[in-house]
Amino acid sequence: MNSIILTLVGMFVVFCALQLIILCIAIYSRLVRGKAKNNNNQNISVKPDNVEKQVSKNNNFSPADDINPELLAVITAAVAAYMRNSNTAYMVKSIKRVGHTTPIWNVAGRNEYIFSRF
Amino acid sequence: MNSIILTLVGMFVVFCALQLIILCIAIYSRLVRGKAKNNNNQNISVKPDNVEKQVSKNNNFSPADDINPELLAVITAAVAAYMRNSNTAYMVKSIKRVGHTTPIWNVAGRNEYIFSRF
Amino acid sequence: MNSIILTLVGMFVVFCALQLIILCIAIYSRLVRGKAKNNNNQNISVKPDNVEKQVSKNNNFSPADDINPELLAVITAAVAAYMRNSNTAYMVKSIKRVGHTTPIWNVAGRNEYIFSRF
Amino acid sequence: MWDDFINAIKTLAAESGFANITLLHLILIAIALFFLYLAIAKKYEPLLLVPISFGMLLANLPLGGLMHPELWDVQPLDFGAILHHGGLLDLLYLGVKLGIYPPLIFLGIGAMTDFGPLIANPKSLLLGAAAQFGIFGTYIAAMATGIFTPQQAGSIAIIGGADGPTAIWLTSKLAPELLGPIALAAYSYMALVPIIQPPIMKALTTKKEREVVMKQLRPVSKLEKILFPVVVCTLVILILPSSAPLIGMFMLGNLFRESGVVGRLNDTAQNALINIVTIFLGLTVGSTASADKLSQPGFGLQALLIIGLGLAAFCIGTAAGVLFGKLMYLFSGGKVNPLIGSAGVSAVPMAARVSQKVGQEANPQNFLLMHAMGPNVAGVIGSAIAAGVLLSVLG
Amino acid sequence: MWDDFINAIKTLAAESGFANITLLHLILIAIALFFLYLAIAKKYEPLLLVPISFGMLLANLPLGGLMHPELWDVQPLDFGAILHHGGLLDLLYLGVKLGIYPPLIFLGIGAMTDFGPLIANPKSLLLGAAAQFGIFGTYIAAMATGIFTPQQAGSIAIIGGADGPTAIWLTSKLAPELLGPIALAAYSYMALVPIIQPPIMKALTTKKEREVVMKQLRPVSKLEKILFPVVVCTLVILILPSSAPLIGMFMLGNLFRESGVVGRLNDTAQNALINIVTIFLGLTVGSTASADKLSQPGFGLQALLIIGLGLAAFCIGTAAGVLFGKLMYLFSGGKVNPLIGSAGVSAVPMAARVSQKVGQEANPQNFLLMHAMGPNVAGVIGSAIAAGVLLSVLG
Amino acid sequence: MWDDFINAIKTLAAESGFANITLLHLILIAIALFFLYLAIAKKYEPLLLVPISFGMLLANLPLGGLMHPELWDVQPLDFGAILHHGGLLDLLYLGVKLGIYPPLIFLGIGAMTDFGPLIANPKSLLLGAAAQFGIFGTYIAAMATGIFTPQQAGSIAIIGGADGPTAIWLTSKLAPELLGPIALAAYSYMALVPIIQPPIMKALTTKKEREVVMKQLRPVSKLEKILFPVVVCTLVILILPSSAPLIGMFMLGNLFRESGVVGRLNDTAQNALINIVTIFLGLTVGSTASADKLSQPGFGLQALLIIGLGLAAFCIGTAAGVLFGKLMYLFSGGKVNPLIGSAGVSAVPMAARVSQKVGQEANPQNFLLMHAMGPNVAGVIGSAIAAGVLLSVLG
Ligand code: NA
Ligand code: NA
Ligand code: NA
Repeated sequence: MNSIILTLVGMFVVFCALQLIILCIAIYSRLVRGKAKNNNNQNISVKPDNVEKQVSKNNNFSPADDINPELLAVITAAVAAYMRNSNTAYMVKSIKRVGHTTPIWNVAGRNEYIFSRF
Repeated sequence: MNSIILTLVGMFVVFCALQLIILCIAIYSRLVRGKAKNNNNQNISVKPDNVEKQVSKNNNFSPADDINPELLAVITAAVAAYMRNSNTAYMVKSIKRVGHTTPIWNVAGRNEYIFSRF
Repeated sequence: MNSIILTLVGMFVVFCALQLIILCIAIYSRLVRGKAKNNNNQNISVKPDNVEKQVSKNNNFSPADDINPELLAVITAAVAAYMRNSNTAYMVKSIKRVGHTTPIWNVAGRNEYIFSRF
Repeated sequence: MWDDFINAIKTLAAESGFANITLLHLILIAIALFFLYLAIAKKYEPLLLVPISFGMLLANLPLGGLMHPELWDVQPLDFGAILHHGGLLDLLYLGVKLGIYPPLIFLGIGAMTDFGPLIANPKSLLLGAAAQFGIFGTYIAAMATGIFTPQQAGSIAIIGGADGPTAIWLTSKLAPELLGPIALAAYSYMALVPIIQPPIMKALTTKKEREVVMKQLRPVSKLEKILFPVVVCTLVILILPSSAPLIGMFMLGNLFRESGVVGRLNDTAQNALINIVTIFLGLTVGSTASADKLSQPGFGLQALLIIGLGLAAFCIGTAAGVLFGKLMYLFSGGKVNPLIGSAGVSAVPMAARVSQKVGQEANPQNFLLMHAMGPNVAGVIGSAIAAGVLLSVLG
Repeated sequence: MWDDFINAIKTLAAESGFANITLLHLILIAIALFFLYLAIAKKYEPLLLVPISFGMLLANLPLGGLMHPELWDVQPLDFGAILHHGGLLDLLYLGVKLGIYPPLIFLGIGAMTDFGPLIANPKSLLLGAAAQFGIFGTYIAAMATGIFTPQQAGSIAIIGGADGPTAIWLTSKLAPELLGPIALAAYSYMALVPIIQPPIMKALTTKKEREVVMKQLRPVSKLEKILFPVVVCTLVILILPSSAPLIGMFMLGNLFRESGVVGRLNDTAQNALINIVTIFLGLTVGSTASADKLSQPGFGLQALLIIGLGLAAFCIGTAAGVLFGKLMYLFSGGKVNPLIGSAGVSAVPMAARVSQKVGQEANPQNFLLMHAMGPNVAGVIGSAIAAGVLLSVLG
Repeated sequence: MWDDFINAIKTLAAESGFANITLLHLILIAIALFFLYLAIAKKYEPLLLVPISFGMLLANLPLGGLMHPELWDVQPLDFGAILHHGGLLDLLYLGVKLGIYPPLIFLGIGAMTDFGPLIANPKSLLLGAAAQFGIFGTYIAAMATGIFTPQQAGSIAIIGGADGPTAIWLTSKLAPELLGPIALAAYSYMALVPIIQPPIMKALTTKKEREVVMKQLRPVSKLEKILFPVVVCTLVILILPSSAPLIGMFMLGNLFRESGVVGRLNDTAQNALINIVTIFLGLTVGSTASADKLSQPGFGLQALLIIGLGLAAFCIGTAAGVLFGKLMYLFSGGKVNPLIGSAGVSAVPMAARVSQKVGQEANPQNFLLMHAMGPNVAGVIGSAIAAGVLLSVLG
């Protein structure tokens, strides 16, 4: 096959496939969210299911807020405990997440995982 | 082979095999426990071996007692530290083990494992 | 091949190979350390690179110093929290590393690993 | 040039799944999605049913080429052809067909199993034996239908073992053509144990029997726990050599656990290794339920019968366990609660929890869980032996 | 006896690597060490480049016998010969050649991928499509050089997918003789994305466009995330069955992640399994770049052209993404920042971070990261589809 | 019907292990249980001896069908027959026979090894060389018995390397028929190092020599540690290509560790991967010591000689190391403690601890551990080279 034809065919297929996915996502997202909205209207009391949804709405990815003073203190203490015997003074000036930002769901999952090991 | 014969043969073999296992367990258990009793009578001082046996006798699987107030406080603090930035008030009202109850031996093993990583 | 010849050949090859490695290590070690010394003279301010080198010089493997009172207290508390429901009084009299001594670099790596999971 | 483009698109379209999908594909995709739903939303044994149903989904998207059933219908197998023409799932399926995955899963399960309650009360092994009547009773029923070969009947019967890896191991040897439906039925009914068992248990016992509080189990020493896997493995394999792969690896896993000196291996056996094998096993077992394979006439009827017979197997096993429990109740002078008999079907730890729950309904002070764990793990040994008998006689 | 000793030493010396090393070996060792340096000192995609370059080093120490290129030049492959005469890396290379490793890596990547931003803004899939022009544009260029077969050109073009496992998977099927250089080029350019992309992005956009702050993404429910892998996998495989191994395993991994009921499998897929496979894949892919294999005439020119064409592929893909982003900027009335288009080349998550960085340079209040993650992960799907097209047409 | 039942039981009984067990089976089962006891109760290298002795147990329960020695006696191997007729352990044994497991174990060991003390004091490499005289001295002794082929003698001699994977790797290539006894001897004597070595060390040294306090090792920079695996791997493989699988993977593992940029791979190499391979290797190596295989005449004598020669190998190696240590003591003007020479036999980290302990007995202020780690890890490199020589000359 001519290389230009192959290019046209390839880009056509890629666009068609991804356009089809867009369609499907749009459709099922509408269904899912419509249903969720109905549920919210009907049930005011906070059921486990709804809690999940609310938490997921708080999923606002603000890395700066993620680490609060308490946690900072805990981490600092831990570092200090480990590092004491190297004759250097440390001060934790900034704690950065390594790797990608963690959505709240991951945190929840991690906590469940940690507690399941107790 | 006729299916009823197969059933009789099958059940016969299963019962014989498991009955034989029962016998063997009964025999070696008696031996082991007899020996252990002798040891207990002879040595009053608590050797490592005996400590193990005593701990295993405390193996009473009372999940309700397993998590005491101190641990609860630690866990609550940890949850609070993680969850601070979601604008919700939390109170740890109950902590449930996820999965099956953990015998004390597992706990001991786990602790050894944790400390071996320090 | 005669077994004595094989022995001579074998020991000759082993010694030659390891002697060659000794040579190479000696050469590249001198290069590396010479370069490091130059760097130290030029830059007095502590850059990340230099911090690494300094830490690695503290790599003095003194297991006794490795666990300081604070850490001991933390571990004791953790043990107590776990063990409370077994009717025995515990006192952490000594904490021993299990397995081989950990160089400071491993500790640094482990800490980075732990924090990367936050 | 426009014509070339149109022709190329037409060729691709003709080779697409949309152009080649059949009604049977659609039905099987729907079934796969249904089981995926059960696994995720209803938490029906998700560790196996998620990979199995996803494998079934992948195998029924036409022309994906992941699985080639025709490569596996040859007798003897042509391994060269499998390597040359096999897709990803064909290659991973080698681990099922060569009998590697189920024993490795048993290694991990052994490492997770605590035989303490069984050692403390060895008689509960008999309950694990009695419940195997679910297997052999179902074998009689399957043969009575007249449409299954003895090998197929044996594979269907092993669903009553309530033990997934054993069922997959035996079926892959006796009747691989039924592997998909049998695995799906086995894991689904295992998930349904809390619904299937209680009515049978209540129908066969009096309230007085259900209220029996059993005396606390004696503590079991470390040495007894270490000896157990070695003794059981030696005995069972000497009695029934064909059970060696399952029992041998099961007991090795348990020895890893109890010996206390190989923590690394114990950890890997019950985590990385079993998880990797579970993914491969589930995917490939599910992919055997493909339209290409199942289009032979009469398969629909067979599948329906498997569903019915599998349910019967669980019911018979539960009933046999409870009835034997009643016997022990009589002979022990009322010291054994017959409810722990139903746990003998395996389905660890679900069936033991069901015993606990039904017991507590009758008497809130009744804690049967630990007592039911004995028959429960005994059931695993029992079904492995039963599978060995079926393989010896029918294989 | 002294003579015997001398003779034995002479024999060993004649069989040593020092006696058999050639200039090409030395050049390739130097290249391997150079890539090792990049991987360790410069942190260029070290997870793959450390094993790849070490494999290349091992394969170019003469007579090590770890890899025998002559075993892999036979058509069809003689698996018996490979088992009888293959070295360690030959045997591990079976996993590449049989197409097992790349899908397993996709399983792990799927388990690490969060499609939330893509579901929240599905239109970003189009940016992931547009960037695939980098692949097909490079195909045209490679064919235009006249020294590559269509299969080789397709393998070189897939470097533009900026997705290592996809490139290795396709190349191992179309042009395995180029596997080493293509893998090295793919991973190196992926590491160079922060250097390659910004000038192109700035050249093609106005400051006003780069300053566009996009509105916060809507939250995505758990159910939407669970449905995504099932729907996408079904659709894409129905459209293009040849993409099944990559897309199927990618989406299975993502289902492990999002279903939330198979935490064990999810954990293993994104840790032990993917790491083991990465080690084996890297080592063996690197070892294909051995002097024994590459001594055919003209290979040096081919390698140089691959370096050039690979760079072109990244540039074209970036440009196409940004230009399509400008289109979306126009049609959306200025709501879409065209900078997120460049993330469509994949290179997850590097390309998305580049979009974020260039955006923030133009407007410090501009946080594009999450918006760029959409096209970024869409690019992975897009290149898997493109690879499927190339395999269907050229394979 | 009763007759049918009786006949069926009789058939099963005739096929049972009880009916087919021989005295040799019983002896080997007893030996397996003895080693299991040593592994668990005495903690003799349990990570390997638990799987090895359990594999030996399984292989000697008659008719289990896990291992078929007759499949492995064919030259060349018939891989088709192994796949068609092999049991679980036959299939896993492929990884030993094809030389895959030992290098992967070396990968993990490399990831766990700190070469810092060796780099700080490179001369200790010579002690690791001297101790290899244990290998070659034992080769002379084994040949002198007159009942071993040169290949068998080489395999027995490698016990003196005090390095399990190296011994298994070489034996599986030179004399697979002795794999079981050699592996058992190697790991048992490694566990016995604290008993075997001290008398020899004390007999060959004066108290003054043992009291020598060595000066603190210089700190080693990260860069030196990173360069070490690359340089050593290149040099050794160029000198002796046949050592490539062991040295190559050993140094790759160490590079994973020291490079600091592939933490994931490092973690998996020293955990999941090495543990999985250890389970498979141990089980299958143990299962080669089956009665079916060992019933050939004269095997008992061979096994007894292996026990004796293995012990000799450890003693010779220890003595050679200590004597070379005395040489270094002389040439260094008393700065080197000859006790660190015994650590050159490998047996990491046991032999180094023995040096420390014997040194501290002579002088409580004497901390030799770190100084002994140098020869200790050098011994691993040394035996891998010795294994390469044996393979080149005898293979
Ligand atoms: Na069962
Ligand atoms: Na891409
Ligand atoms: Na050694």
